[in-house]
Amino acid sequence: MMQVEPWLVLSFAATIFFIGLTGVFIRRNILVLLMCIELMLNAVNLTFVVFSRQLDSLAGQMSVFFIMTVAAAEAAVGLGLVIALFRTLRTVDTDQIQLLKE
Amino acid sequence: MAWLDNHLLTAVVFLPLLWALVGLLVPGGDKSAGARKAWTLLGSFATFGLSFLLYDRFQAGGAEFQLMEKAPWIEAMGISYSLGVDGISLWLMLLTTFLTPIVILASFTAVEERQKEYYFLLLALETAMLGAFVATDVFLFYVFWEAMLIPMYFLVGIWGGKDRIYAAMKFFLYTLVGSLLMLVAIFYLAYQHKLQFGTYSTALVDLYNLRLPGEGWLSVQAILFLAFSLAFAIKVPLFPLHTWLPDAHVQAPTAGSVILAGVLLKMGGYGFIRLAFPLFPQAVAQYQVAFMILAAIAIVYGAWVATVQPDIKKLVAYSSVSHMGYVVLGLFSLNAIGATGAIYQMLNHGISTGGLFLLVGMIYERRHTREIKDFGGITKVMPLFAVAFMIVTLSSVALPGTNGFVGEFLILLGAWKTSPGLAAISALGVIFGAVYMLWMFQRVMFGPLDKEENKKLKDLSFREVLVLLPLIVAIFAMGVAPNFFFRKMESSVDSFLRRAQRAAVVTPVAANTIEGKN
Amino acid sequence: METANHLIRPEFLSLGADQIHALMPYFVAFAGCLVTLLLSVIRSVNPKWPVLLGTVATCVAASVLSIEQIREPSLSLFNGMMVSDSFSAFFNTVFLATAGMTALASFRYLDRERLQHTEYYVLLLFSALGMMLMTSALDLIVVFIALEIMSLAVYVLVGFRRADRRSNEAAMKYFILGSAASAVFLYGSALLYGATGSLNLREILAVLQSHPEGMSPIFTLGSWLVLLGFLFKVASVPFHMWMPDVYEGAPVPVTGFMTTGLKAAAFATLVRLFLALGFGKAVASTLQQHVHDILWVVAVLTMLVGNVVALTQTNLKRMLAYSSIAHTGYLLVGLLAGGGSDQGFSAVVMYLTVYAIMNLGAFVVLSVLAEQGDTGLNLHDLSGLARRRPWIAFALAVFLFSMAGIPPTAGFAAKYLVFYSAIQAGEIWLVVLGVLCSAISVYYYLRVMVYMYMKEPVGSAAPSRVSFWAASVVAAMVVLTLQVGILPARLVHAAKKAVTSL
Amino acid sequence: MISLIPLFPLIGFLINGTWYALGQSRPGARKASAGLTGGIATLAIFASFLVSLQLFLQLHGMPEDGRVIEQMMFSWMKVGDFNLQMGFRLDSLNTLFTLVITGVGTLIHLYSVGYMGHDETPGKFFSYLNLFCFAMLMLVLGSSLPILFLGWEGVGLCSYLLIGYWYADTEKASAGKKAFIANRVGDLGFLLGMFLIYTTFGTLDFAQLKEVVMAGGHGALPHGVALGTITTICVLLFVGCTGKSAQIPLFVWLPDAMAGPTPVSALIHAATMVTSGIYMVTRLNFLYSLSPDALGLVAGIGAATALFAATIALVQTDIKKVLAYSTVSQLGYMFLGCGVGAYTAGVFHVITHAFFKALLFLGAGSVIHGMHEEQNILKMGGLRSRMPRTFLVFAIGWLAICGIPPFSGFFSKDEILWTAFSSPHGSTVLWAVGAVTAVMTAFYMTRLFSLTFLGQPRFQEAHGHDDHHGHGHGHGHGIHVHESPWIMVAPLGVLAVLSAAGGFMGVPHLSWLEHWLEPVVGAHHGIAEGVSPSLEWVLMGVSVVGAVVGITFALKLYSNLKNAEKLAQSGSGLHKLLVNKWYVDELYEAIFVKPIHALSKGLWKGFDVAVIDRFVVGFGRISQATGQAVRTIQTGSIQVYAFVLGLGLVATVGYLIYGLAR
Repeated sequence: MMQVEPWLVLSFAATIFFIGLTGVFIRRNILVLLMCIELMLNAVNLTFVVFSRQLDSLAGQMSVFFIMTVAAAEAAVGLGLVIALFRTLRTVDTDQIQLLKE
Repeated sequence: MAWLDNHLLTAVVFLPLLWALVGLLVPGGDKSAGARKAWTLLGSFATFGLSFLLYDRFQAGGAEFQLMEKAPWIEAMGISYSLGVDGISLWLMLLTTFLTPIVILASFTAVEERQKEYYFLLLALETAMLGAFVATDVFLFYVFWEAMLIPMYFLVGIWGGKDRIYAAMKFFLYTLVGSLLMLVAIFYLAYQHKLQFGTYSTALVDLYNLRLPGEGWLSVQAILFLAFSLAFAIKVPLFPLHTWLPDAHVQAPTAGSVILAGVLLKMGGYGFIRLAFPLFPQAVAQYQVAFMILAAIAIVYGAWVATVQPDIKKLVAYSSVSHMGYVVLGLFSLNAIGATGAIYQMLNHGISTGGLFLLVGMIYERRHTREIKDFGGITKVMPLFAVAFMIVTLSSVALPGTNGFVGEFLILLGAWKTSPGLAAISALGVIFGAVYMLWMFQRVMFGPLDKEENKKLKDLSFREVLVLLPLIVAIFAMGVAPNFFFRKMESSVDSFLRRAQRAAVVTPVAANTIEGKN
Repeated sequence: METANHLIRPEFLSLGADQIHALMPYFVAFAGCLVTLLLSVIRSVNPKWPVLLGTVATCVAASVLSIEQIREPSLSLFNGMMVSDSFSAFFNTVFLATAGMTALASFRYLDRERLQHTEYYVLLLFSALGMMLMTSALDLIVVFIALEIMSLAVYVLVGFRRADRRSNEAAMKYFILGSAASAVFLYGSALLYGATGSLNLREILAVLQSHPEGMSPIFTLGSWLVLLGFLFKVASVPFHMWMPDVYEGAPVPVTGFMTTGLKAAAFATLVRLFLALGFGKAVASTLQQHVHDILWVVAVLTMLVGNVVALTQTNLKRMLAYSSIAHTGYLLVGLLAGGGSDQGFSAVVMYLTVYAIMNLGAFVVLSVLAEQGDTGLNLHDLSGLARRRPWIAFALAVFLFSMAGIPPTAGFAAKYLVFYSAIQAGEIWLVVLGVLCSAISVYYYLRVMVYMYMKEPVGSAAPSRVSFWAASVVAAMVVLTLQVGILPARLVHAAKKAVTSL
Repeated sequence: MISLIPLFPLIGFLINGTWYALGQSRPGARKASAGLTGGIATLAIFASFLVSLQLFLQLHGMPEDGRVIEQMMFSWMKVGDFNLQMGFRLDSLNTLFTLVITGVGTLIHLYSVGYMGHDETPGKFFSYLNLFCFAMLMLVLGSSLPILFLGWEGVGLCSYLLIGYWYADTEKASAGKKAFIANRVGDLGFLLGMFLIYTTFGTLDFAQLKEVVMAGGHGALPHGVALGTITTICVLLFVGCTGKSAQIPLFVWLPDAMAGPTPVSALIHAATMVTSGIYMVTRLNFLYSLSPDALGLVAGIGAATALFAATIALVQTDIKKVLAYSTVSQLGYMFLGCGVGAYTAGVFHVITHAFFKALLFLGAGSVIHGMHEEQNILKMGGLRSRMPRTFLVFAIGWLAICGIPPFSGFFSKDEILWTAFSSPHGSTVLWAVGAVTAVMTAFYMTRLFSLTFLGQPRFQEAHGHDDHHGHGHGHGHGIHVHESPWIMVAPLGVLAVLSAAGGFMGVPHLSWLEHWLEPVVGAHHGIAEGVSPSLEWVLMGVSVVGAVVGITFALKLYSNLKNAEKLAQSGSGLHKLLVNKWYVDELYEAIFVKPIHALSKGLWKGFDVAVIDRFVVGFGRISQATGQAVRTIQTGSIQVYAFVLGLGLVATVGYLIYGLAR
């Protein structure tokens, strides 16, 4: 079995996390933004798993389950909000959502 | 009565506020104005009466702080509700309780709208002012000090003149900025007490014992002193921090101006006496000359600028800058003569400038203008007014026999003992004071009565005479018998000086002697 | 499988009587959530009254239970994942009271705005429950879950005005940025876990203390990201951008709830995290110094930006949003000072309580003043308010003076305590900047006073009636603001008590 | 007992003042008559004259060394070791002043009853007049400098009030203000002098001060006090004198002060108030005598003023202005006397001057009254026959001031001239200046006299005898000149007698006055080395001849006005300079008033408003502008928000990593 270096996976997770984060500030579509957030959460999950494995501790892996659950709830709420928003604004483009400013 | 015996100060301080709160129950808006006026006036008289009890109980030469009250307040931080009165605050309190009924009486016709709030605020303001004079805990002092701003802010902002909002804002912010830095210094002091004595305390008598490094221009003492001084100098106001005053004075309603000049400005001087000097003696010695120079500038500058004012009220406001410069000069002379003179001048200024504002208010009510050029020859139609105006003017120019002379004479003499040169410069105020006052008087009261509007002016009413009479009596009484006032002041001035002159030998004597005396 | 054994301990499975007692507020609150949720689906009668009553009853009952617990000793719960101590009990009281008051004060507002959906109350209760759990959590994952319980409920509440574009927009912004921040927090947790092998705050601290030579960079990064998640929630500069928009877009009572409950919860948790990560307590290291530096700058920026931008605002709601940022700044000063002063974090606790009181009051007043669709909250709409509605104007004046920190109001006492402890901690410059910023703040608070008291009334719109409940909430807050301002000793004492249990 | 002296006028003031203010002042209220109010006032001052007389006699009966009556009433100000008693001390010096003040005062009060008979507000006038007497008596009776100062400023106030008595005339009101302010300038010096005395000697009480100063023995400096200090004190106090006694450079107010009613000019601006400077210098002679420099200054200023004012008086056409400049000039004389150490001579001249100048002023008042408020002497003439009684008394005054023996002026003036020459502090120059002044005095007084009373009338006379309608509308219809009523003439008579005979109290070598004043000013100082006593007679002769020459020349010149005009034209530049009073007012206006006014305005607009306020408001503006700037970041775009968040994250993390790496 091939041994994967933990730091490699961690770096990978970190990269994904930052891709997600960067996505939040460059993408305009709200649905994509939701996905970016999922991306960040999953990067965290990956990190937890790696640490869990490395530390030989179950707590990390258990956390992943909680996070996944919460992420699901979050997505549900997020999508609900997107729908509500779309109903009133007829758009999911964040550039169009700038009523509140300054 | 037993309660009153032990809590006389609390009673005097909070009576006006309580009275005002009850007064809120007087129903209706401006319809029941008569009842409201009567009630408020009665309250201010009651306070005045009660303060006489205070005068009676206070023993000249007794303990430094008398009629003390102390109750724990915020124990966690060593803050206590502690009150005490000494010979200096005694008179300032009496000045406050004396002026309040006068301004209330003077407001009867001047204020016609929103009387409920107006009279409430006046009495609330009285409580805050009295509180600041008797607080012997810095936290408590600060609370009263700041609380004063609120009623004054509304008095200026609601019942003031055309630019009232600008003036109210300026007044509030100017004074606040100064006092906030004082607050920081208070924190520091309180913390130092904890460090040096192991307990929390913000009581003055405890803080007096602090030993703070005082060498050099930017020592701890000096910085703290400057922080305190900023607050007080703004309040006094000392050149160049005076520019809020003309605006606030001019825009404020008459009562506001009187209280502002009569009592609020005294807070600055009082703050120097109660806090800045005794807490930071070395810094005081260090900055003595600097402050005396500023005071001398204030005296001359205020007088000069007053000369060219087209608005009577503004002229009086600048005259306040000049007069209060004397106070600072006297205090920083650091000798008994100067200090006594300064304290006396604070009382004088309350009476005479208060009187001037009342008089200006009276003609403003009649003519709705304060521009000097709109007047002329008023003596002809308002001879009684002219008499009163003349007397108050003379008090303002410090004619011997009036109160103003005693103050200025002692201050200049005291200052001369410390620095003849600065005293001589300051004494120029004697000349310029006469210049601006008499010139204004001449343009308003003398000359031909050539304006149509002025020909029908009514002379003082009986109520207005009642307003002015106590002030005029006070002007002469204080001019002829200052000793009556000095008597209860003397030992307090001594202990003030003793503390303020600790610069040379820093010995922790204060607290022991106070308790020892009791 | 030692770790598994380690996890499954007998006390985890059984709850002792004292633990049940300690958990009662949570149980009651949770039960309240469920009951009101069930009540709201009843179709036969209009559920608004029962739900309101249920909500208020829940809040009252739970907060009464919490108040009692302030005096009780700390108790570790659920295998150390939670703790019931004075600190959490104190804040539970604050959250529950805030939620209850908000519910009461919203009732007529919702009627007027045609938003009377019972989910509103349920969501309030849920978010309160989330706050309670969050402040008592000792495990980062529990913190996260509680945070999400709270946040998800609040996201929905912010967007509660479904038909309103601004409300939707606010909710969306809040949701996106909030989720991102949660993710950042979570990532930080993961890194901490990696660095210390534990997600338990006490254990993390223990690890930290056993390594006086310093921790790995991963720890540093993790702890900062964890803190950052909460710095976002409390809206400190530069993580504050969401706040004005959200505050403006949300329905007024929700904004009130957010500025009070949510901010208190986030700060309370921040205090716990702060302590757990070794800041504040005497664990000196370069890391401490660096985080201190960053927080110092953040605090100053927060005070400054909050205040100067508030100066330029003409909408009251948005102005209060910026002022809320400024208050975050003062709280950060307290946080920075917490470790170095004898007052500890009690100043922060005190300030949060006072801020909750005055802000709740202010927002209830705003909800009364607001016209259909949360309009009519511009400054000039307040012109002559003192003539039209003297008591409302008076109440708002009291709250604003308190926010400005003018004695004799609670705000002054709180600010005094915060700055005083900062001086003790040696943060003199921070205090000087702080008081100067608060001088700036006075200007915009006073400007409201100018409109209310010194300008002539405009228009002649008949004032809407104030509901009895909203009025009593406002009255209570006015009384509290003045009472705490004049006699702050008890609250100071309680706050001290709360932090000693940490 | 002493306190009664000022008390009576004070009571008179209070009665008249309160009555006027409360009862008569309202527009349209009935005014009390001059007879009644004047009666009260006259009684008050007369009572005080009686007390003064009685006290004088009491003093007279006491042994020479102990001629002091003291009355300490209460402590005025007591601060630490500074204890100021409110008290009076009467000795041989001020008893003379009280007699003059109350005596001449009574006469002038009496005269005023007639003079102010048609005034609108006699109650006010008499209350002021009484108040003045009160203050003046406080001034001379006070036992210490501050009390003297109390009176000093008090008389200044009354002077202000009375000069501006007809306040509706802006010019008159301005004159009052000018007087007050010029006096204030002097008072500044006085105040500082007092302070220096207190810090040097530790007391302000005259008796104690004298004791301290004389402790070192006669003529020696007190221990530990530098001569410079004493000189400074004396100069500072003398600055006060230049204000009050109208000396260079502060004399400018006195001529303007003639705006007041004529009795006021007589009482305040001739007989009493303006001499208080001499009183003070004499009172403090023990100090002045220690400092030759100070004495020199006093004498020099006195002589210069005497000459300077006399030159202006030469060409004035307003009857009162001439008298005013003559007063300034005579006051200069008195200072000249004091300045050469001849305090007695100074005081002597104060007294005789009080008599004859009061007489002249009141006479002038009578003329003005008779001429219906005409004051220009060029429009008079020939009044001799129309106002015979006034003519007679005025003539006596004229001769007295010219220094014709045996009228009083001769004795006092001569003594001053002689001492100016002979005293150790004196010099020929001082004498010469005095002598020239004397000639000029004789000239301009004769000019005045001649133009007023002699020759032919230069005004249109009205016919008919409507005494009652005459007042106020003389112009256009011609003037009906009438002699003044007895109530005015009678006091003139008394003063005329005093002017004629008053000099005999100080006849050279037999001087009662000198002896009487010895306890205060010390024995006669003798004469300087190298001056022959016999010169006294020579100089006396010279001065009399000078006076006669002056008189004759003037009589001759002004018998025909055309000659005089020709003379004026021949020296038109000088004439113009003199008519315009050497342009001193204009000079002061240009170097003090205008620059300070401009500066004040500049400071107000340029510093208060432009600098301080701009700074304060600017702070607010900067905050606001920063707010606006920061606000623009808040674009409303989620991306921007997230970006800022990310930026914060990266920056902080970066700082941490950088910090750890270091």
